[in-house]
Amino acid sequence: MTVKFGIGNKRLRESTLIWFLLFPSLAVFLLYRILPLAWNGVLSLQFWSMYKPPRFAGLYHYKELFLYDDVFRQSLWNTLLFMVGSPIGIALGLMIALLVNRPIFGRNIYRTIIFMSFPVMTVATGVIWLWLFSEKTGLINYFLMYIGLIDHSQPFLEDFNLALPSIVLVSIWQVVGLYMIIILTGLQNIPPSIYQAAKIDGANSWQQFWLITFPLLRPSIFLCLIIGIINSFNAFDLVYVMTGGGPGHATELLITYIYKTAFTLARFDYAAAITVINFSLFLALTWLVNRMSGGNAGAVETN
Amino acid sequence: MPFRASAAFTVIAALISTLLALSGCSNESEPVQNKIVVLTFNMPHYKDGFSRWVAEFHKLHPDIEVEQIDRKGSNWGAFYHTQVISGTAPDIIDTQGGAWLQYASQGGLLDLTPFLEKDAEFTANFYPELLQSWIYEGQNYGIPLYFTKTLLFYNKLMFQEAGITSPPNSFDQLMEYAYKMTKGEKSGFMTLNFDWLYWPLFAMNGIDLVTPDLRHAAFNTPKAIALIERLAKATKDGAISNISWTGRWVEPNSMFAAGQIGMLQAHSTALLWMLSNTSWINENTIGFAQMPGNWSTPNAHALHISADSKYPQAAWDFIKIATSGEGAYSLGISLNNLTGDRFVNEKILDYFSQTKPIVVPLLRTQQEHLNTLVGNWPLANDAEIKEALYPELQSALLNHKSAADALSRAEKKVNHILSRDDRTAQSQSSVSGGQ
Amino acid sequence: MLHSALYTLFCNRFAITFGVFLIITAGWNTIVSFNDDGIIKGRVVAADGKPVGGATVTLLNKELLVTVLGSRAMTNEQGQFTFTHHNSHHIWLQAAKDGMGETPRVEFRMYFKGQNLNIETPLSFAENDTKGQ
Amino acid sequence: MRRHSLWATHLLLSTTCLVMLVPFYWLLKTSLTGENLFSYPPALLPDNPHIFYYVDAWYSIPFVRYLLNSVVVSAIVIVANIIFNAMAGYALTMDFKGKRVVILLLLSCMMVPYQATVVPAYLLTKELGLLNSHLGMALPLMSTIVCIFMFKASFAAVPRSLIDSARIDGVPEWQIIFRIMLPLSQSAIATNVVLAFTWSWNSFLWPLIILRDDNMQTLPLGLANFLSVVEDTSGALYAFCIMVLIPGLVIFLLAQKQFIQGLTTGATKG
Repeated sequence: MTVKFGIGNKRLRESTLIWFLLFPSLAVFLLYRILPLAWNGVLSLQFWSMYKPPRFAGLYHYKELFLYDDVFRQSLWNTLLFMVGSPIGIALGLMIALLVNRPIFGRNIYRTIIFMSFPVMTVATGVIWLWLFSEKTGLINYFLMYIGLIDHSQPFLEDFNLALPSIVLVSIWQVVGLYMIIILTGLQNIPPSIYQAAKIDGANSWQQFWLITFPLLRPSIFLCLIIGIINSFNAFDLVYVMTGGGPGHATELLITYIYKTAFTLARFDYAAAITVINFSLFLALTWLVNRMSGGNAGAVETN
Repeated sequence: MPFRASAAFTVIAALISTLLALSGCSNESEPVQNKIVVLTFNMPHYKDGFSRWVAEFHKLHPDIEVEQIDRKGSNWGAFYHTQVISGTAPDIIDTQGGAWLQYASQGGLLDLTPFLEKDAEFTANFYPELLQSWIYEGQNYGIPLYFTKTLLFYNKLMFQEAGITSPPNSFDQLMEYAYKMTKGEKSGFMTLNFDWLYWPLFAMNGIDLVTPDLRHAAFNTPKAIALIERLAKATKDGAISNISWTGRWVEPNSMFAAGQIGMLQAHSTALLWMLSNTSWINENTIGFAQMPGNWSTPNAHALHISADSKYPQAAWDFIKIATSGEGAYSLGISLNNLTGDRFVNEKILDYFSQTKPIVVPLLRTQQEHLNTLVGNWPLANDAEIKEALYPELQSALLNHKSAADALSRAEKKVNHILSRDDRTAQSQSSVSGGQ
Repeated sequence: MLHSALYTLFCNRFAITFGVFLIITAGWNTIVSFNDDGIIKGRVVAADGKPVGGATVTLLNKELLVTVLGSRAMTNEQGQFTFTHHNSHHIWLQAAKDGMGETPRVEFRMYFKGQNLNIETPLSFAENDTKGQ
Repeated sequence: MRRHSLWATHLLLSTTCLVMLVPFYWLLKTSLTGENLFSYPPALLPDNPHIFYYVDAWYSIPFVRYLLNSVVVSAIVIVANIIFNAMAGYALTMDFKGKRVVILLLLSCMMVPYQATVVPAYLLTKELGLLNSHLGMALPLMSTIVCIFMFKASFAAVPRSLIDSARIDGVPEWQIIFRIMLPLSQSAIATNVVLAFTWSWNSFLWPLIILRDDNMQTLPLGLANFLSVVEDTSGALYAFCIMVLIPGLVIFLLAQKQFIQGLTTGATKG
């Protein structure tokens, strides 16, 4: 890509341009990501009540977090469980994408309908599903009883074991259309000639999928995973609307716990410590995903 | 090929300025002089009354503007806390339940004792018990705005059907009646659960939250385990509606209003809600009684002044307008609630005996037995303790955990919070000592 | 040239959708402005169907969560009553007269605030009116 | 065999579509009948439908005002996103000192959940004087890291020969971006628009914190407030939900050709 520039001045101009182009985005991230994170990092080492100047606390909050706080442990675990929903959603998206990629009648209509849940406002999604899951008059209970899967209605969102899976289901419903579209993009970018060559070599369709389609879809799937992680931040809205973290703390995610600690209980210092842990977790996870999808996979290559 | 950075810059600058123009002129910075800000708690229906308070206030302070900000319960805290940390705490805040304790203990609220002492005439109007419930470490931080406490609503039609003639006198009787009225979709008993409203059930069984010195949890007793096991079993049997432990406000009330619940423990405001939503409720169909043992949890509101308010005297004058005389009267009749002012309450009761007789006996229950209020411990970390305890109780009441397990976990958590409270309190006092 | 430019400008699905939307809004507002004088007319009858004069009819405004007392009107000898300047879209009406008790509350919902309403079915004093449900 | 698999495909897809559509139908049905909490079994067809719940919802909130606020914020966010992300993405296709650092920085920024940034972000926004404004609501969302990388990948896929020949012809650099690169990056732009739209349209916690005036509220706030007032007992809530859904769905359905085609037949083939 390097274009050789004879004159140093030109190089200077080029680098000015580059930094100029980067400036707006970097400014946004500096203001709204990096500085806040640093602020949280510092605050997590202090005692700070709203009305008084902060005081050094050392690792006090972290000690409390790991030694005493079982709500923290539960919300950490819930967050991980919630993220497991993301690969499930992607697998579904992949299956649907394979189906709507076939040359069949009405595939554009199928695509439109399946994508339709994505533009729905998350808060509204929460309200709709709150109603569908309702114990007394919810459609889901009615349907499950009708087909004989359950014999009395379940309080899905008030049940300690069902509440979290229910919310995971909703978040999959909301985002599966986007996964489908992203994977579809990947599918259409695979040159058909590769399949023809494979057919000549006698590969059956199962082998074609695992040997050609799946490896070539890696970048798309990686993108889906990243979007899935970011989307799990949006799970805040769903939990806020549907359960408020309950029953008990069965649907408490790290993010809702941070919100509660900071805004309901006004313990901003403690919330800062949870934030730092949360950030480290997500960072580790991205790194892991990046490694699994082949190091410098897909759109996000570091070179 | 030269880079035409300047041209690119022009284009982008143009786009950005378009964006800025698009965003409108709504970001005017407000002048901060001569204004008091009043943060109210879920009073969307009282806009007119509030402006009457302001008109009254302007007779005393024509040069000071009043800005009202109203927030719903769920957003109130988030809004107030961000205002505080950005140094713009509202001058007057309206709190519900025990949230004020945290603010008072951390030095965020103004001690109103000197004002109360100076204004003896104003102070004498209030129920002493009510004024006392806003005292933390000997100093008074709040003036009662309006006042409700829990009571037992009962469905007379369901009582008749089950052959019950009078409301229960003991916890055992309460459970017995609840079972008697339970049938199919109908449940015998339901309670609200937020802000300690369920605590009378514990109090009438002789269970305390904390030791008298407020330093240790006191609720992990065999009696408490037995009580929770009993409640959990009744919930499983449907005698207590499970909405009791998961519901909020509208859902439980509408179930009672739909005639599906025999007895509902709620505060007086629930009746107003039900009257507005069904037409079958009248003196013949619904009754009010104290819970057995006359235990009740207040769900009171008070006004407070922020410690760093620039106009404490003006704020105090505003509070006086809102909590006594005409101001309190108009609030009371519009919200169907009693106020902290004894004499205003008589007028409110007069008004209702003419316009809405059904609420008079209800409001009378609110004036009685102010000495058996529970759920208002002067604990600085009331909110945190509530958050730690209730989810554990909930999991036991909904039969997810054993009562013993839930209580011992809750005890551990509450003890930890109480011990930490000591520690942070010390650290804070050392800070203020250093200043 | 101009013709085709106009065609692409106005005959795409965006223009048509929002155009139809604008037309509907304008039409609706016209209908509303002709019918929002806030007049409610109706009759009160006894259980036997005879008009009741001198009964007080109460109008309650039903808001989302609370019901607010609106205004009152008296019936004439033909049992007719009229409310003017009501400003609500969801009301309850109830008539009462000394010695006759109260009629059941009847609910009326309207399409916009202050809609004119001619109530065909009269409010009727029935036998047992206190027990709903 | 072939025919069987065709029918199986249709069957699977129709079932999926049904599952995706049922919530919409149920919402619509409830908003028209207000079937309340206690009727069982639920009727599958609307019984006695009426639109009075929409009237209730309409008079309970200043809907147009909220809609306008939401639209303005989303518009700012979408425009800013495309410009800023394309700029940054283009910069990243070039070699420069510190590129690795920038990329690592962006990657880790992606993992900062916004709930955690609310308090310091609030203090910063206050310093900027943007509290209670549309721009203040939009600012944190004005650039999206995933999309920067999408633009980068998409720009990198534009054949070098095309750019080089343009340069030799003396086409200025910014015109290369707008005339050659962007038209060839439809896919990235479409994804960016979709993501920026949903994220700003959904934005809930941030406006909740920084807004003070009632007439600055956005639709998600209005809906959440409405929910906290009526809980799930009134048909008006579901009517309001429908009113909130319609703008997003209309925009999407009208522009779906651009969205889905842009997404699936991007210029990344080269």
